[in-house]
Order: sequence, then C-alpha cells, then structure tokens
Amino acid sequence: MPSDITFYLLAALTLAGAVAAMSLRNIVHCVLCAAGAFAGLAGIYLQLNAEFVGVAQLLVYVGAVAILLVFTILLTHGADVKLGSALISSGWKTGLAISALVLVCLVVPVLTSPGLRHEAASGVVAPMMQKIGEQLMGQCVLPLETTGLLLTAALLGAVVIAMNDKTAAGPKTGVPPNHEAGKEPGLR
Amino acid sequence: MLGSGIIRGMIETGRNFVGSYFVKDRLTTVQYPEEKLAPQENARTIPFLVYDGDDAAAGLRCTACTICEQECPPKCIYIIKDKAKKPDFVGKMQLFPAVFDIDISVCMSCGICAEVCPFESIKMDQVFTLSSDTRFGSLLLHKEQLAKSNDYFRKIHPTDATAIDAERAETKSKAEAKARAAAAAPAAPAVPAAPTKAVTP
Amino acid sequence: MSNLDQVFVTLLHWVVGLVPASLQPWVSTLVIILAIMTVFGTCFALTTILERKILGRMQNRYGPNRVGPCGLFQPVADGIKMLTKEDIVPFSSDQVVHFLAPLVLTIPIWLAFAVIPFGRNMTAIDLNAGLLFFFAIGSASELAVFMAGWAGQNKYSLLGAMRAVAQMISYEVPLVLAAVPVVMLAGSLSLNDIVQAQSGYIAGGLPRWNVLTPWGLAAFIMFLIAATAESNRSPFDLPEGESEIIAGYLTEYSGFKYALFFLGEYMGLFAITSLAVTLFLGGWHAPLPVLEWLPSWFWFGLKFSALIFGFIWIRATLPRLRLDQMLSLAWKFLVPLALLNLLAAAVWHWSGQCRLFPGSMAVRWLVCAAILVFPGIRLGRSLNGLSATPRQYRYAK
Amino acid sequence: MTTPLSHYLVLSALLFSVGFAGAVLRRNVILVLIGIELMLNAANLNFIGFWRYGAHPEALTGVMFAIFSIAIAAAEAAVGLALVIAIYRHRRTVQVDQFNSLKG
Repeated sequence: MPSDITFYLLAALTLAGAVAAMSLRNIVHCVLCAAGAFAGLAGIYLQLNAEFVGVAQLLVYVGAVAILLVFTILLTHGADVKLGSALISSGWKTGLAISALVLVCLVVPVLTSPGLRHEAASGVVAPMMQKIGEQLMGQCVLPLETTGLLLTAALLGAVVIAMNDKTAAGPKTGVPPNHEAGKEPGLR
Repeated sequence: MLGSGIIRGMIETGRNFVGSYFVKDRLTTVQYPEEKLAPQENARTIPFLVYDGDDAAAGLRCTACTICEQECPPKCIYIIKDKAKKPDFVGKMQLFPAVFDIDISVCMSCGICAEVCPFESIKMDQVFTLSSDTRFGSLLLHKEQLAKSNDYFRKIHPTDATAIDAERAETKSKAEAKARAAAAAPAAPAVPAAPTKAVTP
Repeated sequence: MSNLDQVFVTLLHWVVGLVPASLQPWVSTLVIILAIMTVFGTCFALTTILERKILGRMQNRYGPNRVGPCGLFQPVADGIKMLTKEDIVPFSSDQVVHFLAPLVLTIPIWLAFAVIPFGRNMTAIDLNAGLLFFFAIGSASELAVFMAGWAGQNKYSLLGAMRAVAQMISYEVPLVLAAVPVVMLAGSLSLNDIVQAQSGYIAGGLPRWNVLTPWGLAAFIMFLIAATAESNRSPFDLPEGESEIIAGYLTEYSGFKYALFFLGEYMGLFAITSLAVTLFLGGWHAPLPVLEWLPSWFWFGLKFSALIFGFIWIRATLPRLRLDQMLSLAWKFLVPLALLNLLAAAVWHWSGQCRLFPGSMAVRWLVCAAILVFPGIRLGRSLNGLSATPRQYRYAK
Repeated sequence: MTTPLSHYLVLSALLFSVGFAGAVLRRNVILVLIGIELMLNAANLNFIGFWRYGAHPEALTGVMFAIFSIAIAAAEAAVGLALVIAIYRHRRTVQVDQFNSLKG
C-alpha cells in the first residue's frame, strides 16, 4: 500500500506545481513552481524504478533548465511585470475550450481501453545501469553521437544568438532599457 | 612552476600551525582579564586629585584656584571654594574646594589641567575601567572619589612624582628655614619693636 | 575484530529486531537517518569551532577559548545566539521565497548522505546510480542559492546570487568530469562498487587506491579545487565576499535562517569531502594490510577529517580570487585538463592489460603522468598569461 | 505496485493539458516555454509508464526514448531562451502579443 500513497502524493505535488506554474502572476514564482513540478516528476520516475531517468530528470531540469529560465527572466527584466497588463491573452475562452478538448480526448481512450487496466507491474527489473550503458553504446550509439552533436550545436547557437552583439550596433545597445510602461522605445 | 606559490604559502601557514604548539613565544596574545599588560608610564585617562599624608580632606593639595576649571577645553571641571582655610604643606593657610566635580564622560584626557595646575594637585590617572550602570550619576566623580594618595601617584608616574616630591621638600625646608630665621630674628629685636603680624611669603 | 568493525550494523539489527515485522523497514530507515543526522550534526558543531581555532593557530593567535574548556562549548554559544536572534524579514521581499530558500538548500544536501558508504556494508541506500544521484542532489542547491539572492529584493544579494550560481555551474563541470575516470575504471556508478574496486594491495604494500595512480592524483586535485568552489569556500568565497558585497545572498537573512544556510554550507562540504574520500582515497579501506584490524568506519573518519583539515588549511592560506580569474580557471584550465585526464585513464587502463616488459609498471606510470603534466604546465602558463594583460578600466561616460 | 497504468496516463494527460493551456493562454513568452517543457515531460512520463507496465521491461526502449528526449528538451530550452533574449533586445518586451510585425 505505501507505494500507492507516495504515488498519489507525488502526483498531487507535480500537478499542483504545474497548475501554479501556469497561473501565478509573479514569473519567478512560476519558474520555482515549475521546478517543483519537475522534481515531483523525478520522484515518480524513481518510484517507477527508472532510476537513471529520474536522476537525469532531476539533474537536467531542476539543476539546469530552471536556472536557465531564471537567468532569462532576470536578463529580460520580465520580473518587474507592469501591474496593469492582463495575465491571459484576450481570446482566452477559446484557448481554454481547446485545452479542455485536448484533455478529454486524451483521458477518454485511457479510461475506456481495456488493455491499459493491468494491475501488477511486470516484475522488479534487475539493476539496469549496466544494461543502459550497453544499450547506449550498442544499439543506440548513432542517436547518442547525434545528440552529442546536437547539444554542441545548440550550445554554440544559444551563445551566438544571446551574445550582446557589441560590434554590430556599437556599444550603446548595452544601455539598460528604460522602464516607462507602454512607451514604445524606438526600434533599432 | 604551476602552483608553487600555493605550496609555499601552505608551508608557511603549516609552520605557523605546528610552531604555535611548540614554540611558546610565537603566540603573543595577552589573555586580558587574567593577564594585564603594565600601562606605559605616560599613559593618561582621566584626572585625579593628589593628597599628602593619609587623610584626604586634610592633605588635599588643591587650593581651589580654579585655573584648571578655566583652562579645561570641554569644561568638565566644576569647583566651589570653601569659606574656611587650612594649612598647606608649608604651613601657609590656603583655601580648599568644598565641591570638586569632574564629568569623566566629557573629559577628553588632554591633560591640560595637570599642566596648568600651580600646586601639583591634579594629575592624570591610568585607570580605564570606568564603565558604570547609570548614565549620568556615576560618571560625575566628586572630590572624595577623585582624591588619591601621593604614593599612588608615585606608583603610576614615578619620575614626575619623585621630581615633584623633591621640589616640594626643598621648598618646605626653605620655608622652614625662613620661618626659623623669622622666629629667631624677632627674638633678637623683639624688645625694641612691636610684634609684627604673621609673615606672608 | 570484525565485531568492532560491524558494531553499528549489529546495533541497527538489534534495534530493528525490537519492532514488529511490519514496521521494520520504516524503523531501520528511521534509525539510519537519525544516526547520520546526529553524527554529521555533531561534526558540524565541532568543525565550526575547530575551523576557527585552526585558522587562529595558523595566524599565530589562539582562537576562541572562552566558552568551555579551550573553547569547546563555542558552538553551543553560537547556536543559542543564532536561535535567539530576531529573524528579520525585509518588508519588500516576497515572504514565501524568502522562507523557502534555506529549506530548499539544506534538505537536498541531507539526501546526499544516503548513498555514501561510511564503512563495510554501512551504506544507507545502495543505489546503482549512486554517484549520479549525488551530483543531481548537488545541482539542486544552485536554485536555492538563487532563491535566497532573489528573495531579498536588494541589489547586493542578487549580485551575490548571480556570482554564486555562475561559480557553482562553472565548477560542476570539472567536478563531474573529475569523477568520470573513476567510474570508467571501476566500471559502475554505485559507490559501493567503486570502493570495492579500490580494495586489495599491490605487492603487499601500496593500497590500490585511485589517488595513487597518475590520472587518480590529477583527478583528485581537480576534484578538490572544484569541491572548494562548489561549496563556496576559501579562495572561491566570492558569493559572500564580505569586503565587496556585504554577505552576498545571505545579506537579508538573520537568526535561524542564517544558521540554516550556515548548516547547509557545512553539510555541502561534508558531503563533497566524503565523496572525495570514497572516490579517490579508497573509502573505508585501510592503507596497509597490517592495519586491517582497525574498524572500517574509523578509516573513513580519519581520511574525512584529514581532508577537512586540508580545506581549512587552504582557507587559511589563499586570498580570494577575482571573478574573471575564477571563471577562467574553471573553463580554461580545469575542464580541458579533466578531458585530458580521461585520455590518461584510458591509456592507463589499456596499458594495464599488456605486460610488454618487466619494468612496465614504472613506464606505464610515467607515460600517463607525462600525458597530464606537460599540457597542464602549458595551460597553467597560459592561465598566468591571462592575468598578465593589464586591466582596462571603462570609466562611466 | 498496485497503482494501475491508467493512473500514470491520466496524470500525464493532465500535465499535458495544463502545459498546453499555459502555452496557449499566457502572454509572457517565458511561460510559453515552461508550458512546452511541461508537455515534453508529460510525454516522458508516458514513455516510462509504458516501459514499466509493458510486456518485457528488459527491452529498455522506453528508458532510451526518455533519456534522449530529456537531453533534446534541454537543448531546445537553451536555444528557445537564447531567442527570447535576442528578441527582447530588439523589442524591449516579452509579451507574446507584441511579436506581430514580421519586419526584421
């Protein structure tokens, strides 16, 4: 029984974090709730005996992506959100309807289809670090190398895009932006 | 070589660490309340009044001339003269202060009062544990708390004290010689002249 | 002598034995948690006082000796002071993040102790991805540091948090890379297997510890440098550089929350030190076969305290690094050397199999050492070159 | 392990729709990115769920998929946020509605 309680606990934590991440006004709180949701998900993976994925999720999402999001917020002064601005875009009713529709068409097949009801999970999997290593290096060595290539490309691309291009527009682009609400600064 | 600076630094602190347990004179800290460093002779904190002999009221050297009161830059000395007079160390009748207060929270230990005092009566003390619980009451020292014996003075400022004592002894002996001469002279011509009034030097 | 070695394990089984069968798993984990917390709690108290005394002795002064016999009750005094101090929360800060930051920092670090083997079969949980779990927990503390810096809503703490996060991220890469050759040679991520791989002695004398191999020594030094940076200590304590930005991300904290940060920092140091002992100094193995009779957890404690003394010694000696020096040291010196170390470890492993000629052990040592030393010095010289360029000052226009 | 597979799938469906709603409704571009991350995580949860309850867990295909998808999601997040910073530098705003002019 204890594994049920932990599952429901972690599921509640993850869902609460996700909903809070999408609905709070202060962006920094949103990112922290999102990090909470990712950590809850890592807990669920660990509970599903997928140790490596759970720990990787913890390392990548809670450790790196959350910090990345926070740095972006600080670099784009998104934190001091002007109080007047609306939280949700204008046509929110249709958006909400569509997402409800998405939810329904996902949940209905899950609940009705007979195949997904089997109770007991298939036996405890043996320690699988070695097997993951062999699979990574054996069967999926091509995806591994391409992911490595992709990660380096993404690394360089991100740096080049986000770099403060002093050369192109001269040093003055480094001037901190002005904060008056609504005043449209001249497009450079 | 890479990192050699770090290694040299580590050896230095390592030697300090090991040495501090074996070489006693490496650690120079004085554990204050238990061990106390003897103060320098010319250290000064707040003034005090010197008295001769053992009775503070009688032997007080101060003659309430209020020069120190006028000279004190922060004006922290307050004197009221007493009506009566008492003989000083030479036997001459001198005034003495009824009230002699020093506000040590105002005093800035400049030592000017000690310099200007003609009667060597106010000197600079070396005691520094002056803190007290009441802010105003106990930081205003009265004549009784200020008066300290001459041998205390001799203990804390040995050179000045001996010089002053020698000088006072000399003036005292000169005064006595004159007094004896005056006493002898009137004995001789006492017959022809009327008795003169008391001799004032 | 083995019962002395297993004294804690037998104690645990005895305590668990007292409880009915259904509760036994819960009670055993509870007892283990309690044990780890008390041991490292007292270790924390001791280290605060020992650190100040050792620092004092290295600077030709005594260090705190007023509270208790030669200052041993100082942590009690510090604790009472910390707990009774008023816990000021600045008005403009958002209370939730301000309150959560110390918790998010300290709780993961306590989790990190779950995977560390303190003695022969004295590991709380033997995850087979133990090392990865440890680094994942370590990386969660960056978010907490940012939360602390952000919560105060003041420039100094945000600046301190930015420095701290930049430092911790850029030093996590060499930290993980330094641990990779150990995993390569041990063939497993589980810390128990890594300690097992370091058992046994060469020719009855030298223990088979990783630190005695050329790549192991280089990885150990890099691991220690990255560990000091990861726990914001001594030459890398830029985040709370007192002279520059008050107390960095700790500026807005006082009383109990400040004590929690203090605890978090020291627990981080203990976790990283025990990992260094497990990875490089042969965990709980005795250095010489003749010393086998001493219990295994005693050896772990000895190596642990030796490393802690080393950290304090470094703190007493080295001045603080400038921000650009610190970052260039990480990216331009440690990361390339760590990658090179992988190569050296591979050569070491490969040359281990083939016994070409009798003196091959010494040649093998020299070859691997050469792969590391010459580029290291070359990189080091370029590092000094970095700071040799005169600093340009941009005055406000 | 008595919790059936459908619970995990319902949870991932919920996560997916919350992420989708956030990405569609919120105006701040950073929250759109967080929404996308949530959707990706929901997909990962499905992979691991099916792997764990699947016929032969020793095949590890689900785990492989999840690992690669986490790595790629991290790369995508990095590039996405770099784009946000670049856009911010020219537009001085992060409100999604104001990215309407295709002018360079």
